[in-house]
Amino acid sequence: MRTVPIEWFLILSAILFGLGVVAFVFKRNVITIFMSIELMLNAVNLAFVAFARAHNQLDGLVFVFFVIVVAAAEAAVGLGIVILLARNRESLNVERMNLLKF
Amino acid sequence: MSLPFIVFFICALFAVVGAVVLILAREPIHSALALIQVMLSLAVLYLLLGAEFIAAVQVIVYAGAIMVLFVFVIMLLNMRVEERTNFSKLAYVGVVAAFALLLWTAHWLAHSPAGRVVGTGAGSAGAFDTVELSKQLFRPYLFPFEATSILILIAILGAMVLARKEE
Amino acid sequence: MEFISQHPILVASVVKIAVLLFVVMTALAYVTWLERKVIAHIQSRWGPYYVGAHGLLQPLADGLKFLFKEDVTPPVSDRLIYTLAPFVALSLALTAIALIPFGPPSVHFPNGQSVFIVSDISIGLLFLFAITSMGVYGVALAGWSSNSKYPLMGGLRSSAQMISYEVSLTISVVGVLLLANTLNFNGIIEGQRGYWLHFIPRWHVVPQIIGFMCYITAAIAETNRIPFDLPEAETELVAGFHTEYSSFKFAMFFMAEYANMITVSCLATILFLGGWLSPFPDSWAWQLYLPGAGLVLLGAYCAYDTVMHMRGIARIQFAVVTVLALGGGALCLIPAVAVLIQGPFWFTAKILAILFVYIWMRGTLPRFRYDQLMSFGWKLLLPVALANLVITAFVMILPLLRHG
Amino acid sequence: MPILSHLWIILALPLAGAAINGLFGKRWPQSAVNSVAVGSVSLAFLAVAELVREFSHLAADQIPYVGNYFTWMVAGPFAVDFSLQVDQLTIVMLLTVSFVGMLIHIYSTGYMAHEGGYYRFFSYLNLFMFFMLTLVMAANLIVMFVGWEGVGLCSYLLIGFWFLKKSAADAGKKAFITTRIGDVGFTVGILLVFATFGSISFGDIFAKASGMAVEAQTGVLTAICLLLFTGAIGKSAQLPLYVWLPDAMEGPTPVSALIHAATMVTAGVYMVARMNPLFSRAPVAMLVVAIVGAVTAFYSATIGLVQTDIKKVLAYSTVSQLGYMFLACGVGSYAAGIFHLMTHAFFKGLLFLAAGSVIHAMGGEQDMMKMGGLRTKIPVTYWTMLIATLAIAGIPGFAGFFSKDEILEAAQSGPNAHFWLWLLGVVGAGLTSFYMFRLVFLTFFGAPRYDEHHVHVHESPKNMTVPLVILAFLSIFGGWFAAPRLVGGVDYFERFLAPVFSAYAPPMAEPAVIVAEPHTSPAVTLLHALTGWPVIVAVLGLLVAWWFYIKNTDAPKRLAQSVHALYTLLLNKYYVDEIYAALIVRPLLWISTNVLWHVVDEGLIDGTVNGTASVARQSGGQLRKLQSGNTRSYAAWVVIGAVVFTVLLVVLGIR
Repeated sequence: MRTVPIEWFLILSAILFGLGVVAFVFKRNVITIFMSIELMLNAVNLAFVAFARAHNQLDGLVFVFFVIVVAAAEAAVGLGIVILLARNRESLNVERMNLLKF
Repeated sequence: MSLPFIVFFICALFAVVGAVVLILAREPIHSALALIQVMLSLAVLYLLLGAEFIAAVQVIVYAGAIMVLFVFVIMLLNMRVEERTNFSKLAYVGVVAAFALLLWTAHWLAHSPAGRVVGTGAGSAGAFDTVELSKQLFRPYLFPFEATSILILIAILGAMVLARKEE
Repeated sequence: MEFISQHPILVASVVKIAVLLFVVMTALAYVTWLERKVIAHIQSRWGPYYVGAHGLLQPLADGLKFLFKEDVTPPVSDRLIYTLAPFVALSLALTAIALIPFGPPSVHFPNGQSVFIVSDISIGLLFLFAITSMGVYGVALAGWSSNSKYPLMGGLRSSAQMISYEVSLTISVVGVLLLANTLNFNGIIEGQRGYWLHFIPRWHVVPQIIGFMCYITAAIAETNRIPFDLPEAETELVAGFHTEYSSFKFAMFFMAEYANMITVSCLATILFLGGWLSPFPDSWAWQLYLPGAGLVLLGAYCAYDTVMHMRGIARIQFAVVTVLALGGGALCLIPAVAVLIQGPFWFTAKILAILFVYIWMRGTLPRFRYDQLMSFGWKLLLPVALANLVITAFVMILPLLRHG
Repeated sequence: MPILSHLWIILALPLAGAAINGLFGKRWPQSAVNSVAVGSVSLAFLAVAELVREFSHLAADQIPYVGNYFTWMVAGPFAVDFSLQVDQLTIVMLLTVSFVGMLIHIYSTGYMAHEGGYYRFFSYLNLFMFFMLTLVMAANLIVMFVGWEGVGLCSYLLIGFWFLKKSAADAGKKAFITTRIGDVGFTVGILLVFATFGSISFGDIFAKASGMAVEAQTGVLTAICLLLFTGAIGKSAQLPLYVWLPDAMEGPTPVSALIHAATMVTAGVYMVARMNPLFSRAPVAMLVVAIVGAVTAFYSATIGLVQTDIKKVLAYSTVSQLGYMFLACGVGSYAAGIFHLMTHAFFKGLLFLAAGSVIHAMGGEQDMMKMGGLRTKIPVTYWTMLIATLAIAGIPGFAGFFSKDEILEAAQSGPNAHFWLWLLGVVGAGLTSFYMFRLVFLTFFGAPRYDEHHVHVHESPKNMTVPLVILAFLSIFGGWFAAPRLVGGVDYFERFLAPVFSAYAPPMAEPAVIVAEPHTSPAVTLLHALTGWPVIVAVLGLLVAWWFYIKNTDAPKRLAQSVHALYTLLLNKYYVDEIYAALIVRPLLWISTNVLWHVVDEGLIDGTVNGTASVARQSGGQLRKLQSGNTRSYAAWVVIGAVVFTVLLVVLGIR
């Protein structure tokens, strides 16, 4: 049974990351922007796991673990902020939140 | 075509489609579902790579907790179709740049000479040993581990402070 | 054809899945029957009685009724998700069962694949949690996609409730994991073999009694059952998240709920009650014949009933039941078969016991208020589960502390 | 041997005192500050006494005893240990410094009692003691240099103690900067020493030096000695860098007594004596030292003749006495130099303290022309000051006589003696005796020239007079170590110091120990000594002063008119300050103003700074536009940046 070469996983990870970036730049809703960040994190995780497999070392997995934990914390706080935003402003469109400028 | 290849292609397809949908969807909830799809297919890929534990954690924490939070918030704020404003022309430049980076990276990886990425491919040597992973986590990485726990604590407090209604 | 010969594992798995699906579906149906009967008797009523003898055909009738109802989809709803939600709910609920070992791995096919479990993976428990954690989506999406007030609130409530109680559920289980120190179900069960003082089974329920209670409570909340059935609190929001659903989509939610009940009961059995282990020492040979004897007694009662009370078509139906029971009993009295079905028998017995407790609670307890629910989950259940975990861990490391 | 094995204790005590007073003294009552300051110094003195006792038990080969405490800095071959050493020379210096220091501390408690910044004064004073002791106990040039600069710092701080008075602040600066000039030479000298001997610890230097021949002409040793001597010139106020010392009188009188008479200014002499193995091998340098010393002795004595400020007179006499010490070293009789250093510490310290007492009594008046007739009013001060004057004038029987006599003897008959050096010394001695008695007569005799209704003359308190008495006692008997010499006997002081100066002495030059002719009988020798030129000129000076200021008091004025030019020249101190101002200060000032300030600073530096600022402002004004407040554009910027960097990374080939 032939094995899937690691490069393919890396390419997939790269594609996902790029799409995440695109989403990050394109989306206008705070929460979807948030999601695109999560997408990028996932892409990076995939790369981590792929490398861990490539070198047969566990450190990559440990990093993924940490990334997930941090993402969880980030989601908790970020969503709190989102709720606060929604409570104080009528719109969640980032383009309407441009008071902080020159 | 052997099983790993089939699984890989299916999952990769699902993931990419999910990501694209995440971008194109106009309703946040659809984006969320697309993201969940991406995450689940990634979990399968982790299984393919032999990282069972990570796959499970991916599903439990990401799909089962974080995304639930997202969906929950979306429901709570009852978000519908996001409005299409366009104040930033620069964003398109960014998109172009991002695509350039993306394609270029893919190209670079695809034409990478053998040995740039050492080691065997997926599905070859069996699964990673979860026990070993835990040892890694609790011996050499103990300090970062504790640090993350502190981080979580802080995040909890922060979330509470943020979400509390000031009376 | 040669594909089959090439992949025996695949074939065996498919067969097992098919059988399991059939069994579980039937079980679901008859759990509803059981529930209605028990609650009826608790309330001193007869319960379903007319469709078949003792209403035994009631589930079938319900199923047919659901099938032939008109499938209404609200025009303002989000069609895709509206259709997706029930499938998510049911499929997840059923997938979970694929990880449950109904019997010892010692019983296996010629190719060494265990008979009583579809997929025996090393971190089964984690995967089970992974799947159940996804269960929220069915409810939440249903509530959201109906695009109407009550379902939305029901969905919100249930997702909040599930997130909250999932925490306690997981933590209450970790204590057992510390004792078993494996994530594999069969491993956990094997770890409970043996006896204290030669008659108390070494089940985790004994040291982990607090964990067990926490687990049961959290499990009831997870499955949105009384007293935690806020999502479908008729008095407040018509039928909760599935108010808008009708016909077979509704049925799927219904089945999903009962499937979840069965899953959590299985989990409780495996983690705390020694899974397919028998409560009696192996030295007691007569326990081999308990299943058979039980069935024969059931058959005898059915025969008596048939002769004395049944009239008309019901009598014929009941005669069939009698024959089945007696035949099954006779079959189970054959030693070889008796050995085979030991595991499944005890497993099923324990599940039934837990299910009975579920129904019993539903019959007796009133419903919580929403804020009570939340404060109970976060301020009482979670701390207790945590304390249980900490104490267990401490006891576990005591020897290490003593001997360095 | 508690102290000998822990030499650092002697240093630690005053340092601790300084630290405590400096940190907490502000809130403490004067009594507490007193007890800390005086206590620490007294303990230091006791420690020194104990050290002397232990030292007397050391075998000859254990001397010098070196205590090495920690390696201070290491740079390649250049390694500096913080090490202290004890030998006879150190012992003499230690005793002098710590004892006089202690007395002056006690005196200060009375003198400064009504001053502000009391704790500050004593903190500085203790700090000075610490650095001075470091200086004399140092076992290598670097540690010595630390002490050297430290005392300079303390002198600066204490001269400018009344820093609100501009003249005081300026005087402090003047002292600091002038001595810096010398210190540059000193530093270069140290470097040259290291370059030559590859070490800066005295032991190694002397060991290596003893292997070198005496330089007939100039050589590296000469260069080293001259450079080091530059430092000495600055620190010990010799020509041409003496100008700071008279101004230093702006400081409180105890400071003038301790730092600018007894201890610090003699550091240069001590250094020359300490480096004697090098100087002995550089005759040219020796000659320079001798000439500078002799000329300074005579020159500043002439200035002292006409000064009317009591402290100024003493200042110039200090300069001239230092000149004598250098003369002694220059002519090769280091022992005599150190001897005079010690006795001078006694009587000049006493003079200053007495002068301070007088000023105290006169309520701050320093002009002798406004004094007079104080003899009866402040008897203790009068008697002690008279004793000190007799001592410095070199009247036989007093401390000054023995030391100065030795110096002149060495200048006359010692190694590298020279007639002109001797002559300058003798004339200077006469002038010294004259202006000192002039001071005494003007101050204590004749009719009061001050308004008796406003000034209420009163004797100083006990804690001021007691030190005076003790020092007076020392000014009489402090020199009697050398007494036997007069009758052809042994000079115990010289014999005590002999090991230091003979150990590494060049072979041919035998140390000038016995300078008396052994064949003559003691009586003849004594008579010869008592009727030598120094005594004659001293008595002469006394008589002249008596004639001028007691007998007919208008003689000075007439003389001043008759030789008016000379008088004004002296009165204005040979216009040295003016000359320096014209030759050095103004050009420097001009360069600093027109080049450094207007061109370099304003043009280059400010231009650069302002240019940078304006560039930043301009670019900021443009970049500000980027702050659109639009999150998406920020995100786009991030992405573009990431892309650029990745591409760069690969283009630069970092894989």
